[in-house]
Amino acid sequence: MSTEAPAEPAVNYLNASYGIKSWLLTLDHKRIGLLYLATITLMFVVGGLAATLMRLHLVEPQGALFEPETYNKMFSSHGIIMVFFFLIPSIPATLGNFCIPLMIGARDVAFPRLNLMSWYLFVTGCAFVLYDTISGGVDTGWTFYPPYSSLYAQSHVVAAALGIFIAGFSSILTGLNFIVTIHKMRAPGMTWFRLPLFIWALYATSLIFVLGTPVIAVTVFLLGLERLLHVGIFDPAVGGDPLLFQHMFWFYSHPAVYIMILPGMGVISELITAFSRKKIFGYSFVAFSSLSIAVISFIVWGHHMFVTGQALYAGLVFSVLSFLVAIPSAVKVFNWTATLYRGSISYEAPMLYALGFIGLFTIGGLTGLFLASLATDVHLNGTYFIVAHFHYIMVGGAVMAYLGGIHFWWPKICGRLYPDMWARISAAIIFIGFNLTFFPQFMLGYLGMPRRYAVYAPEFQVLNVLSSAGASILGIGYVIPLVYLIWSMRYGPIAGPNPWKAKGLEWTIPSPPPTENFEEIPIVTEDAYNYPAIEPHAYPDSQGVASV
Amino acid sequence: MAATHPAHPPGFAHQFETVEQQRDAGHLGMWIFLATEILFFGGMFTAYTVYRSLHLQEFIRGSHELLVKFGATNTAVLICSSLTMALAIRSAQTGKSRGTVISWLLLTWVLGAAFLAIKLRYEWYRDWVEGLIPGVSWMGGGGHTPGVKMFMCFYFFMTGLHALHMVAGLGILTVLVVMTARKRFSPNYYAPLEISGLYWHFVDIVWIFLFPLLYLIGGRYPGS
Amino acid sequence: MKVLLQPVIGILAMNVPFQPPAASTIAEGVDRLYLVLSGITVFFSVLIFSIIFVFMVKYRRRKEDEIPVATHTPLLVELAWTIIPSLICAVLFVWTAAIYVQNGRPPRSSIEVFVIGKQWMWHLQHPEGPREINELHVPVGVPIKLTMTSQDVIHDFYVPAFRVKKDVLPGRFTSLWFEATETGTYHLFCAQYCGTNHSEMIGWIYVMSSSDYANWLAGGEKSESLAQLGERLFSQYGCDNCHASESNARAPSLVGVYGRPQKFATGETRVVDESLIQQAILTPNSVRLPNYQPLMPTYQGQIDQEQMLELIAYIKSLGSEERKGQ
Amino acid sequence: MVEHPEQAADYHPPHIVPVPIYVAVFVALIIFTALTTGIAYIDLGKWNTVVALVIAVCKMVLVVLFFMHVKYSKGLTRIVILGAFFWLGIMITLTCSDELTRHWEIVPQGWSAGMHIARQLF
Ligand code: HEA
Ligand code: HEA
Ligand code: HEC
Ligand code: CUA
Ligand SMILES: [Cu+2]
Repeated sequence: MSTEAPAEPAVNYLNASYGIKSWLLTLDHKRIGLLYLATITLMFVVGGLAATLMRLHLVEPQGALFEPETYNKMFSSHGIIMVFFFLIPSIPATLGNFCIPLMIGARDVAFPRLNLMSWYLFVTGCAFVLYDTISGGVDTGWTFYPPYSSLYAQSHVVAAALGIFIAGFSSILTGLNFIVTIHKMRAPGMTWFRLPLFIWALYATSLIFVLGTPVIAVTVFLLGLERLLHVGIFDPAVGGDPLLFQHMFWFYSHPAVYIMILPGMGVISELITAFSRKKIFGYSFVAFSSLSIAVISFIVWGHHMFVTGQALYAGLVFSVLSFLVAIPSAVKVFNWTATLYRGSISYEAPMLYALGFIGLFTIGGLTGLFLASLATDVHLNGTYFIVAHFHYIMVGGAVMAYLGGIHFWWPKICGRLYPDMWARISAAIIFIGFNLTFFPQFMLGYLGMPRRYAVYAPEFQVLNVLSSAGASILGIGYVIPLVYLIWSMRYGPIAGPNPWKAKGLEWTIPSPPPTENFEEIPIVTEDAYNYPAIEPHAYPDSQGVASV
Repeated sequence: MAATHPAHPPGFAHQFETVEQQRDAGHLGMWIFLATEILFFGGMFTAYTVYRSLHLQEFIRGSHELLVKFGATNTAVLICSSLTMALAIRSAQTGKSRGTVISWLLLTWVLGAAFLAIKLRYEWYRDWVEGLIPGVSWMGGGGHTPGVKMFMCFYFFMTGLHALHMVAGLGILTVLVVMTARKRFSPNYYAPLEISGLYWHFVDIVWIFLFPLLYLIGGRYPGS
Repeated sequence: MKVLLQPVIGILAMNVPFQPPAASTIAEGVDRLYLVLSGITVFFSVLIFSIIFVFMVKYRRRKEDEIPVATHTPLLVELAWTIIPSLICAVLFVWTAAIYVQNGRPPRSSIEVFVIGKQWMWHLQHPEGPREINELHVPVGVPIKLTMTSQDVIHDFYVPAFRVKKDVLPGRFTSLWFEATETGTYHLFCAQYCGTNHSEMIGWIYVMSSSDYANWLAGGEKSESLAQLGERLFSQYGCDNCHASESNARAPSLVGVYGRPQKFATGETRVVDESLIQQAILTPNSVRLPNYQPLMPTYQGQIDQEQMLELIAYIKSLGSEERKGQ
Repeated sequence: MVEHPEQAADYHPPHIVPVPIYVAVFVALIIFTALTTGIAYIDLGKWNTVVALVIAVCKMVLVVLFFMHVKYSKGLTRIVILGAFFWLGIMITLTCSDELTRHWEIVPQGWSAGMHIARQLF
């Protein structure tokens, strides 16, 4: 299809106007996506630096670097920044913003002004949290459990809570915008079942944004009031119940973990199909599993509270529902794997990330079953097993998907290619470093090492040192893409509209796209991932691969 | 159709293909926003429900500190304002004169302001004087056990949040009045009016629940 | 360098344990479930990884313009891989629920021990009277029921060797039970983040044979009694009003202070020993600490020597983790 | 020309509600308000709360259907509304399923009370 010589379009969204103002006041979804990308990268570096220091500290049982108080502030900032200011907005706000209109054939999102406003809210939230980190930090953990956070902590809890509150509204607006865009802005002929699965995933994510985020906003609002006025909402001394906070917190924060993974799953569906040149296996199953994950995710939150003295039957219900939420994830994993079958698979860097994702997410997800299971959770709760579980999903899964997505759409974003060799090398380094960092933590957890420990018993040292060694490899793995991606923005070879020969509306327009995206709104006449394929009966004895 | 729109109709944004598409998008957007609002207030209601069940007697005693007559009056005031809002939109829909639309809007504004005034002058001010505001002016004694204080907290959080929404609503109404005066609306284009109306009615609905849940707990009959 | 070599040496020496000691009646059932879950995880992970690997090799792109063979989606396959995991999950749930429900109820015959968590130590009180701090002596083979509450924030009583854990909540009681099956010394951890010294809110569980336990009850008291009396004084004189926890920021926590080098407002550094504690109690102004207001009243003339010894013994007992740790 | 997928099927011209309907709804709302206030002064025991809530729900339904034009709008809007309430229901029900079924004693206050009870226990 796209045989024209790679050439950069003369006027595109990047060079259509110049100057700081043209960026800070832009209403173009593509530019807003890039604004998010810059902000989020900054937050990731801050959060990652905290993680690196933590791992260094944990090399020695009595703690190598900090006072316990400082260590506590490190993991709290790390958790808060990584969750609320990096991973939750990562894929939706950057790749989602950039790609949704392109993929559904629209000129922009439904409400460009809201979109810009949501970025400003996000930046404000970031500012609060960075201020908070610099001016003394917060030491409550990312979970903010009262009464510690509301009455005892001496640190800057309110600033952090305010940051989360504000960033929450940014999420709500993004989610709202996406839902309306997906409902109302699709190009003619782009029916629901022709949508790329990335769009389905973002739609499901947006549902959680919209229905869950308000609750965390109220919750931290109440927490802030309690802290400022000492009025006894969660304080047991005056009739409050600290566990009510946990219920309200997890009502949002459990679905939030699917905010973090669903977009990643969407990206993986795109990558797998593009690099194996195949239609996705079981399109509607993958699509509906996104929705069912979004819905079920709202009724499992009590699994974070198994050991709080939760009522027995509530515990049983939450446990069975947690097992239930694993099923749609399993369906996805199997469908992705089956998509590879008889494909034409190539190994550009995004594909390596995608394959890494599938494997690591499987491990992370299956270890979630250990936690959903009441009896084992009693032992594993509050230990490094949980730390390992969620890093497998969030770093091994979501961050891998994010990086894969960035690499995949990078040529579209800036019109240039990055050095693929370096990209593959760094993907491999990340994979190795990651496993070395977090696998030992499963063992630590089972051995009983509690999390959030600044000092620990000497018998845990060996595994901790291994983990720290892995973290430094992982850190290097993350620095390399940072360098070559920035390099490629100026010096990379011109990519052309469709370097991967992928399907999808976004690949039919020039890279970088013009501000209006489509000269003429396209009319869609085919399903997603409609890659050319030979019907199997045509070659009864073929090995599954044929060429024309 | 695409890039060759002739002249844009008023208020038409470039990313849309048709006016109906824009109108639909605005509607859906507002409804989704209201859904988030339901869950926002809903968080409060959840906490309220739990504590009310845990401290029912004290919540009743706290509720008896409130003045039903003002609560009921304010409910009526808000319902009136909802009616005037609906009529304002209707007069824009049916192409009534700008003056009519503006009058209805202003009437709505005045009713909203009256609600806030009553709330401030006859309720919160009095609560302040009588030391019923936890954390601000709280005169513990007088059998004011923790549960009562908790009730008053919820009373102030919930009505306060509601009042904030009212203030925002008044701001929106002001903008609408200005827009109407500047001839922005016609029977073909009045989406901002309609969407703001949804918001205004929603705020009314919140109060419809706050009234019985805060003022009428356990009834007001003798011996309750 | 040594630090870097340690993991290598550790692994070579097989110094890394793979399983925590299993020393309660509950542990075995939990471990079996854990093992099966690990099996499932390994099975599916290996399955997925190897399928990916095989496909990667077998279906690698051989020519740039190659066109793959179409595959279709048989409903049967989709159903199979929805239903099989569902069945596995159902079995797992029933199994885990059975263990959980069974472990939920303490046997009638349990000995009840009262636990109070506070920043950052554990207070335990035996029915027979002895009170302990950060350590608990229990007889083997007897069910023990802990009734727990917290003085300040949420803590969590966690004994990995017993596979038991339960949050310790302020304003509420929660309970936990176990029956130890092996004598020995086991970690007690606080597993719910509770502030600055969360990681030092640790202790030991001593599981003793019944005869040792009886001896401990009878004889142990004498050696512990000083500290216990001291503790009573500590609250009687209101010391715990200020020294209760770090969080009130009025006074330093005395946990672990004994034997630790302390920097004073004058700039000098001294190791906190018996005499320094005495000096602090009798003439607080002579040992001012930086960062604190000179709030502490003098107890000159109120506290006699006997009581002083008891207080010192108590304060020493607060800092006893290091000793037991080794 | 291919229409936009949802517009084609769903587009309705805006509905204009007659004034008498608005007025009728308004009157009903005012009556309900009077009713709910009045009933509070009659002793119905536990039913006071139930009646108050039922009336509030009725009022809400009236506002939503007529003032907010949901009676005349399309499926999607209704799904959004029902969805939101459903989610709220989930939150309240499941929270209460734990909070209100825990049987645990309340410790009167703080450390000393805890110790006091401890002494009574033994
Ligand atoms: C992106 C983030 C993310 C995701 C997607 C998940 C997914 C899952 N999580 Fe996890 N979780 C976290 C992030 C995440 N989690 C975090 C951050 C915490 C800790 C919070 C804190 O306390 O700080 C946590 C904690 C946590 C707990 C609480 C532990 C405790 O505190 O005691 C539990 C308990 O049930 C749990 C379970 C699960 C389950 C069952 C899934 C499932 O969705 C997983 C489903 C996936 C699979 C099952 C793999 C694919 C399937 C196959 C390959 C087929 C085979 C399948 C079967 C046989 C079933 N998680
Ligand atoms: C998106 C979520 C996310 C991500 C990406 C990460 C990434 C990492 N996390 Fe994080 N983590 C959490 C979410 C996340 N974490 C959460 C929610 C908690 C719980 C907090 C709590 O208990 O409240 C937690 C807690 C947590 C702990 C447990 C702390 C404790 O309980 O005591 C540890 C310990 O090892 C850890 C380690 C790491 C490491 C090594 C990485 C690495 O992947 C990070 C790698 C990134 C970089 C290194 C930065 C990029 C590179 C540069 C800036 C260049 C310079 C750096 C070098 C050259 C080294 N994390
Ligand atoms: C009104 C508050 C208050 C009371 C009551 C109080 N202290 Fe102190 N205590 C302090 C402060 C403040 C310090 C820090 C030293 C200073 O600057 O005065 C301190 C220091 C100490 C130290 C030295 C700690 C160190 O790190 O070197 C000891 C020991 C001590 N107190 C024991 C006691 C004992 C025993 C009692 C009761 C008999 C007691 N305190 C009662 C406030 C108090
Ligand atoms: Cu106590 Cu952690
Ligand atoms: Cu969860």
